[in-house]
Amino acid sequence: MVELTVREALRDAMAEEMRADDDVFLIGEEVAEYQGAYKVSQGLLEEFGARRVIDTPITEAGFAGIGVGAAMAGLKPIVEFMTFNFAMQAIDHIINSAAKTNYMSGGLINVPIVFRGPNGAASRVAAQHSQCYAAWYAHVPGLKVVAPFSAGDAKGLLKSAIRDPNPVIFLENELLYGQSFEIPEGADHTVPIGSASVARSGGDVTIVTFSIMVGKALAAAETLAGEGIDAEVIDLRSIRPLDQDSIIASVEKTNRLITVEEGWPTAGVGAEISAMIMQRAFDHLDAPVLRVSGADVPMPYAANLESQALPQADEIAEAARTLCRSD
Amino acid sequence: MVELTVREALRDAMAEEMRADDDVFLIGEEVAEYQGAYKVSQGLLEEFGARRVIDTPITEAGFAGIGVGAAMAGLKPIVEFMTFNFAMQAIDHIINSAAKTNYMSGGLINVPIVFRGPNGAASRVAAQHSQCYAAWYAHVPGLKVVAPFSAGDAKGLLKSAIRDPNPVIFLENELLYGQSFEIPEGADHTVPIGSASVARSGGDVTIVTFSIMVGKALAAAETLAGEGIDAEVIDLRSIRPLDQDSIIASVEKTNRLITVEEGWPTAGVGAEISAMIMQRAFDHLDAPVLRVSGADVPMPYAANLESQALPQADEIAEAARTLCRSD
Amino acid sequence: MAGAKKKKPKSAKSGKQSGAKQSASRASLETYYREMLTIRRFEEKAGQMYGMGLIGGFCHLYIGQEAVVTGIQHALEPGDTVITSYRCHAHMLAAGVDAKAVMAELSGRAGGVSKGKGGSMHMFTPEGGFYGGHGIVGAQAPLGAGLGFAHKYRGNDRVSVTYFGDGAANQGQVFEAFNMAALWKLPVIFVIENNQYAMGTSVARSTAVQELCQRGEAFGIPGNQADGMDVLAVHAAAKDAVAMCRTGDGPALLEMMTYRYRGHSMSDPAKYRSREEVSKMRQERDPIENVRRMLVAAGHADDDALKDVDREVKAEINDAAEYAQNSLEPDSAEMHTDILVTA
Amino acid sequence: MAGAKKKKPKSAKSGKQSGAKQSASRASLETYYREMLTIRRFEEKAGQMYGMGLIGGFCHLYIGQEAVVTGIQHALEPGDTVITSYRCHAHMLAAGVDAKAVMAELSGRAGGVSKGKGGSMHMFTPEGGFYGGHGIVGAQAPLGAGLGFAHKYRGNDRVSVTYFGDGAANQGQVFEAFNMAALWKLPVIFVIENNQYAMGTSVARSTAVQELCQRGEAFGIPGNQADGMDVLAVHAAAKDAVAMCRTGDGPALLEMMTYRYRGHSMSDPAKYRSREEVSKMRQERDPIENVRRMLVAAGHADDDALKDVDREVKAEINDAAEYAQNSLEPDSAEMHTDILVTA
Ligand SMILES: Cc1ncc(C[n+]2csc(CCOP(=O)(O)OP(=O)(O)O)c2C)c(N)n1
Ligand SMILES: Cc1ncc(C[n+]2csc(CCOP(=O)(O)OP(=O)(O)O)c2C)c(N)n1
Ligand SMILES: [Mg+2]
Ligand SMILES: [Mg+2]
Repeated sequence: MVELTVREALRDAMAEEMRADDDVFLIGEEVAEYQGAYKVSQGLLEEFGARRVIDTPITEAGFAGIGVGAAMAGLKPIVEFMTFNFAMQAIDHIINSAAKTNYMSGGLINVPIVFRGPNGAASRVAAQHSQCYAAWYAHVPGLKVVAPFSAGDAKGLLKSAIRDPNPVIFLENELLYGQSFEIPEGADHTVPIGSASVARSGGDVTIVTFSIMVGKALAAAETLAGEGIDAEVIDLRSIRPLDQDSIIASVEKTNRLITVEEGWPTAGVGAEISAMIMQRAFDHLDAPVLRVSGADVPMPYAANLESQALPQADEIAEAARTLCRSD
Repeated sequence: MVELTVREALRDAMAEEMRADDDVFLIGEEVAEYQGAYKVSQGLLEEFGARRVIDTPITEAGFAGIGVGAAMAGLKPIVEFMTFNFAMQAIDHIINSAAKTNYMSGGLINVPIVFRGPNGAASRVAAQHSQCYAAWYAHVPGLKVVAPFSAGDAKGLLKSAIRDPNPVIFLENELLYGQSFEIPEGADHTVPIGSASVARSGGDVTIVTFSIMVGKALAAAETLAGEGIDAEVIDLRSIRPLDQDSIIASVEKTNRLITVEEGWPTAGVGAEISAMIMQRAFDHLDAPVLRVSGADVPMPYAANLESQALPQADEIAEAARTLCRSD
Repeated sequence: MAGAKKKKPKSAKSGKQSGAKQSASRASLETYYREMLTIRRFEEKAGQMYGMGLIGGFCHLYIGQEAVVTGIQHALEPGDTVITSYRCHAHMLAAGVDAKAVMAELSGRAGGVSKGKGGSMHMFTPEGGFYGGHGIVGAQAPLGAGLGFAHKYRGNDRVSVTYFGDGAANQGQVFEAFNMAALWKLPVIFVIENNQYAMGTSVARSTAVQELCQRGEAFGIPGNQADGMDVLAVHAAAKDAVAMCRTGDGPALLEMMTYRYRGHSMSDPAKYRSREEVSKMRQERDPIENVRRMLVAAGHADDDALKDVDREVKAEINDAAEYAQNSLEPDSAEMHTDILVTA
Repeated sequence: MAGAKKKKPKSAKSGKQSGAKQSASRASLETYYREMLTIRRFEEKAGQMYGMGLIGGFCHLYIGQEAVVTGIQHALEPGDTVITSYRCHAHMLAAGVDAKAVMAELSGRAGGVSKGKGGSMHMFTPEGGFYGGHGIVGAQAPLGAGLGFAHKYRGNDRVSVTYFGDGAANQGQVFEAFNMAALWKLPVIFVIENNQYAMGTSVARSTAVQELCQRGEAFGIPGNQADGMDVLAVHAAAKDAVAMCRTGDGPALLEMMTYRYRGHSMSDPAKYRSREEVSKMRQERDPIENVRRMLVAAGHADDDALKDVDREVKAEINDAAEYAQNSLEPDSAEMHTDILVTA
């Protein structure tokens, strides 16, 4: 085990895959000379040169489309969006050019591409820079969608994503970049896409979440433990495909489920999980699934409102108490 | 009562509102001289002239942005997308410029705009032209989202949308344009946004749906009636805000719920309704909510696969039978 | 030049006068003739089959524009890549795909190149260097730049031909692609197939400056306009552009002045132009008729020989139509395949 | 011209040489001086408060670019509209908003112009004709064209000033806006604030042709480049463009050659350029120092008088900072207001 930040883990994943396969390259705004707007690509230009680490003008539709075109030709681009908010400019290429082409071509042309960058709220960057896109991308067949929490998962999933022959949406979180985690040693640590992990095991209530909210759920679980409530925290890691079986297995044990996400509630990831559990584990539920989510508002700038708009450990713990009291 | 097609109803709604308010104008591709790609704006150029019925180049981001800018200045644009598939090019303006501005400005600048056009599958137009965007837009605070079925609702809701001081996403359906309905006479027939209607009342099972699927649900209900199953069909009409109370009231009566949508299942409108009902009417459910949706695939072109990929009356009826057998 | 009212464009940097009369060998004239005729007959048949309900959805015919894809394709070599819009039947045929597989795709049959899943707008043949068949106006411009990016990344001297329409030429992402292609000197030939209309909108109604070949100048891309009804002019312009791009002096931009005789798609009544405009173009500038005249004038072919070609082409197209109609619909299990590749 | 290495642009169609020396009255020089100084002191204070944790998120300072917004604003009249990017504090002040309300917004307080909900990047004053404050690079270009559209639609002679950066000038939607603005002759002045960098990317690294003022030529929009460090040159160029647009000859495009002294935002260490480059610019071309020198040279002001102005401005800014810090955070109920307008 070594200790790494998520930022370093992502960089290492890219570097290792680029060393192993000349077809892999990184393209995006400020990824080369600036070393990444959030320094995720630190050192890559120096190691791999300007052929493979490519700064672009601020033209997301253009460079995402160029990435997809290059992937159609068999290269394996990693397209960095400075944040996923700006990927809305390019979303037609992500959906119509990348996700649908293998199907439309009857399997003749696949698109091995990774779209990555920070998703969701950073700190105090207000409504246009704080949206979580997990639910939108999860909606779309032809994509894989991952959103790791720990550095180990960030590294292992990014390596899997780069090797994957399909378009993968890789949702990072700016606030996690600097966070350190223990990480398995060895260059070939990969994590399969589509498999959740149990971040904390417990028997009273299941909390299913992903990305930065895993940390908040774990904090809530600590608090709850002190009150005699033993929460299981499931880190989805992948949003699409969703590891339904792991969630169901946990619910069969705890009979209570809370979903936690920082995105908006309506037709969100929690809605999907809730509906899925109802269809597949109705009889195991002792109480209705509770959804904890970001407030149904554009993200406010003011410090107090921003923190109020995002799920906090308190709110998660309170949901668990409600659920456990309800029988 | 008069009989009108949905196409005529939409046109009449625009014409009436344009007559009443000079600030209302229509802008989009082929809306003027061509009379609309699907002839929805028939006659509007002739009546209102080129100042108010405006053909654009094929530049969705540009003209949607121009619409939003004009709305910020107090005009009331109706922006037609030839189909909502092409609105992905403009989605940043819909979300970041239109939906969030009132909030970001602390209420100083509102955006009274309607984005309208056909949504979802037409006939045999394949993956890039057949996506349903209801779930995506429903996800976003700051928007209102409507999707009428009948001509009367199309007219009444479009009039409400044009008068609404907020951005409204108005999802039409190409296959419904030519369908005729009885419609209340009188120019000031409006339908409030956010209110569902009971398209057929029944006591055994509730089918909640919207847009073209209302017709299929009604067909399924007919079949079911012959088998002694009395289905209630709720036409949502608005997706955001969602008329939760109407759905709950129906579920309290029938204790069984099926959601039907033509869009993809994951994090769809059905997921939202299912999760909402679990939270608000858990004890009234005799069986888990069933979701009927479009297949989780990009839309295939072949006639047989396309029909298989879309919910059909049969499949809805079968879901109802399953649900009614389950107690 | 097809558009009689067009002003002469500002002299393009490449300086070529592409409208100049070109000569061609008998063999190439014969090839052009047969290939263009194949496209025409294919499209006419597709139109008929659409009318009979055997083809559904949108169906965008290429009739009138045959010289463009034909002249350009003959300037290319194996390994070069091509991409275009939904108006792609001809590009598939030019890329060497059997008319049967194309017609079966239009008919949504299992024997189609995309197994019937893509339809008229979404056909591909990576083998033939053709990357689709895209339904979103202008989206193929960055995709084509990406194909060119891949050539350059791999260090070969292949080129990417990226077609789009006069309407698409206004799309923002086209300019983004221009900018990056020029900044990185990508081997991309942007070909504007200016057929004068984007659906019902004439070029004059979609932009204030109609010389679309100038659209790349602000990024340093030389523009060149050619008579897209004259396969020899097209070919000459393409050869220059290909040579430029092969030697690292790309990107290039070609505006091909052409015309579509039919509506935008099968459902377009095309009321935005007069019958006279169309029939004048057909009579005076038809690209196939042009070559036929050259063949006859040069004594390369007489009426009988040409009729033989006609007959052969017709037979090939009839076979394709028959094949398509006899091909089965895809198996219903196909609905769930090809969504993701399993590695 | 700020960018010494820039090539002279091709002569723009409007033909104006905007770099030419301009003269100005004592009153306007004094006004420019005070206003530019107010912007500078405001931004310096904002930088300090950011350092103290009183301002969060992104914070993009305008230091070095003061002449641009100041020179242009004085060419405008009530009813004209303005829109820009996230780098908008100065535009708010120029639109007449009290520094207190701007600083309180930066601090996320209830007393802010957007009630603390928008922050540094999202401020508006429809009263002052200013429509934000947008965080998506280039998105303000169509929005600004839309404001111009509204002026024309209403049949008044107001103009829309639409600012964006050199980086934004590559965004596709900017070209879409150019095309429609030109096609419809909208009264829009597109102002490229070319401060040489888009975050860490210099203009030379983002495009092959650096004369951004030519970007509108393919659409028939005349471009004009002016020295954005010289408020008089800015004002002169703006006056011409405004006059053009008022009389229906819009749109216009102005490229303002300017420079930002600070990093892109407060979190940018700006390692992509040398200290020398920055300090040379400050010393030789500072827009405020320029006006100060003119005032002194013309005998309009001595050091004492200027110090008085300095002192007054500083006091105003200190008051603003104090006001911001004393303003309360928004009430928690505000989270749920202003999502939708209830009619
Ligand atoms: C982004 C987008 N907007 C609108 C459409 C609808 N549409 C399809 S083709 C077309 C006209 C395109 O004209 P042009 O680029 O000139 O190509 P042509 O059809 O003449 O070959 C339009 C508006 C689309 N497919 N994609
Ligand atoms: C669409 C989009 N892409 C990326 C960003 C991130 N970003 C914010 S400002 C900026 C640089 C913009 O440079 P320029 O247009 O020159 O304006 P300046 O900051 O110099 O005023 C970038 C890349 C964004 N906000 N929006
Ligand atoms: Mg065209
Ligand atoms: Mg800049």
